[in-house]
Amino acid sequence: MTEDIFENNHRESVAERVASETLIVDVDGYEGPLDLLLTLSRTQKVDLRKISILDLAKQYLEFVERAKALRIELAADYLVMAAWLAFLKSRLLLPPDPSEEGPSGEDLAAHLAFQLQRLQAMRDAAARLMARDRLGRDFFQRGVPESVERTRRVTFSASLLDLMQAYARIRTRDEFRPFVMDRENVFTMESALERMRELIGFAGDWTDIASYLPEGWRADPRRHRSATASHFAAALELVKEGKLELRQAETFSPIQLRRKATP
Amino acid sequence: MSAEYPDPVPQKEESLFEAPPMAEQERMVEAILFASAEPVTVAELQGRMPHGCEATEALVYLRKRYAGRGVQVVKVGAAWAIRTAGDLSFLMQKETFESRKLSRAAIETLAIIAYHQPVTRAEIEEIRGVSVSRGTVDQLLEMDWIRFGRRRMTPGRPVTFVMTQTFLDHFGLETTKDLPGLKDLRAAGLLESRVPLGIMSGSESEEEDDDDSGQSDMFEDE
Amino acid sequence: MSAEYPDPVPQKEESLFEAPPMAEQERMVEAILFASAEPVTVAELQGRMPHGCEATEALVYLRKRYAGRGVQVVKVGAAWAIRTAGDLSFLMQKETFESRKLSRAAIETLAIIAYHQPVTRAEIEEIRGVSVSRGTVDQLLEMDWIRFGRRRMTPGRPVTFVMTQTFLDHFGLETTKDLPGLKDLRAAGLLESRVPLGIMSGSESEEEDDDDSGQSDMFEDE
Repeated sequence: MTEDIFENNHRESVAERVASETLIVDVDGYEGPLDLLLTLSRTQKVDLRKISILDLAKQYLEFVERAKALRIELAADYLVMAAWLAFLKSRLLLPPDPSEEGPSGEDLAAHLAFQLQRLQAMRDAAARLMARDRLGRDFFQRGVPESVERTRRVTFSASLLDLMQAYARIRTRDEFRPFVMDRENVFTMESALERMRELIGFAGDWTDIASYLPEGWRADPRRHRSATASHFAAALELVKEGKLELRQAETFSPIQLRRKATP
Repeated sequence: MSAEYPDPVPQKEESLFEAPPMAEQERMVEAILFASAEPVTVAELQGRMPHGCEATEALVYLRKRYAGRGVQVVKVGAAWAIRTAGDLSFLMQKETFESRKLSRAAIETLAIIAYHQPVTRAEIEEIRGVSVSRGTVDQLLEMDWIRFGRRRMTPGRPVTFVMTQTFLDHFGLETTKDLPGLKDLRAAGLLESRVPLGIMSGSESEEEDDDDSGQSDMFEDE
Repeated sequence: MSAEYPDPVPQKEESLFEAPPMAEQERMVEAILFASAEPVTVAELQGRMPHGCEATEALVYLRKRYAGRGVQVVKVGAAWAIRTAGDLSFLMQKETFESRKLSRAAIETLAIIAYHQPVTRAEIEEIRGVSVSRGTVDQLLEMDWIRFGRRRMTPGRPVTFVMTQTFLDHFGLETTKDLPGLKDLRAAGLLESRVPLGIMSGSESEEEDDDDSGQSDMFEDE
């Protein structure tokens, strides 16, 4: 079919029309330029290892020319391949230019031949694979598989101590304070923000943020942590509002802030 | 493979094709029984095997071959199938044992029933301050640690729960009277209500081992 | 039944319980393999059999026992299964065969993954000369014939594809080494990512990673 299409460029119009129709169908049928090249290579009727890449390149370019003449839309990768083959062709025809870098025309041709061989080999392998005896068609698995019954036995345990503690917990619940977050050691961001708003008016120069922590929130590490966090968050908020500038020399170094100059 | 087959019977019928040797027929029956989802009748075997085969005879050989093996050729109604040998059925089961702590909701419910029995569900809920899920009660019933007691002679005649002997056995008690009382609990330090957080020196409160005094877990139940 | 087993080796370890005799172990393996439609790994066999059993050894005996029978003990990757003998396929009802037609692209992609595994999508595309559609890969993944392998340690850390046990099982392969024609393809250098040395003078310039030249790690499967 297709391999005959370009055998002869001068055919009568009917045959040409038929051929061009075949072409349209087959371009869709090809799985890319490599597939087309492989198909074209069959016209050489030689071992793929001895294929003439030069002839193949010519055939391919003719194909593309022809498709253009017939105004068949070719996908971009077909055109890319055409350009590359045209380049390859010139490399193969012209004497090697010693100043030129990169692989020689022979190298490129050898690689293309290799690609074609490899694709053909994979096709053959696929066919052999699919022709094997197959499960569910040629050989079969057990018709009535028995599943393994998995039973899980869970035993629950509790000790007398658990029981007593549970009871004690219930009976003493009334004595508990109502459930509230224990805020004694938490400096909220709201209060930090409020504090900072008042204080930043005086922060003309760069000052360490740590100096803003209130008295009584510096010594105890937990209180210090909470106050630092809330003051930092508050500072970010103020930066967002455009009232403050922050800077830090490097990771983990002190964070400094100052009032943003009003424009 | 085998020498168990008698000499082939001279063709019984004027068959065009010679039937396969009995060893072959046995193989066929074996494969068909293996692959079929349903038990297979002799007629069906015969229908699927080549002309001239004697499924019944092949079955006799196959059955003999599997005698004492891990799987057996068995008759199921009028049909035949391959099944796991009965003594190996244990291989088809897998039991895993798991021991888990009783949930907080369950143990609290259990404690209330233990100390207040007979007690209704409404009373349990009142004491716990949260509703008692069906699953919790079912679990305790299933464990045979609690059982239904008499109904209360109050409107609605609600059912009550009481402890079982299994419960007493599990906790090493002779009677429910042996349960430590509130006073004992207090003496043992179990009724100590928690110290307010702020007063506690940092070290202790850091670790979250307050499952026995835990305000936080109070509400996680159910 | 029989006397094919060698004398039991004196307990290798100071085992508390004596392992069942090998004949019994063989029965167990037989029962488990018969019961399962899917291949069963040696580890799972071992896990289901009593302590001290040697599933691997029992498998050797069992396999021998079923040689030439209507069903066969076959190896599928690291697992074992019982399957009907291929020559009896004519007896089987085939309506169950899932005749989902695979596209040519899917079949080629499958073959490339099988012969080149682990292989990246880019490598598949390089071999086929076209891009691999998502649907093709999805279909093969869904059929559980391929799965994701390790990521390549190259820029972009592309994911690779490898074959599954289901694939081996479906095509009756013991290991990927049994793929038809694998040796010849390798000898011809057709499983390489580039023209084998010697054919080409200067090496290719394509920026392909040649850290793993193909099939050497084909069977590394985690």
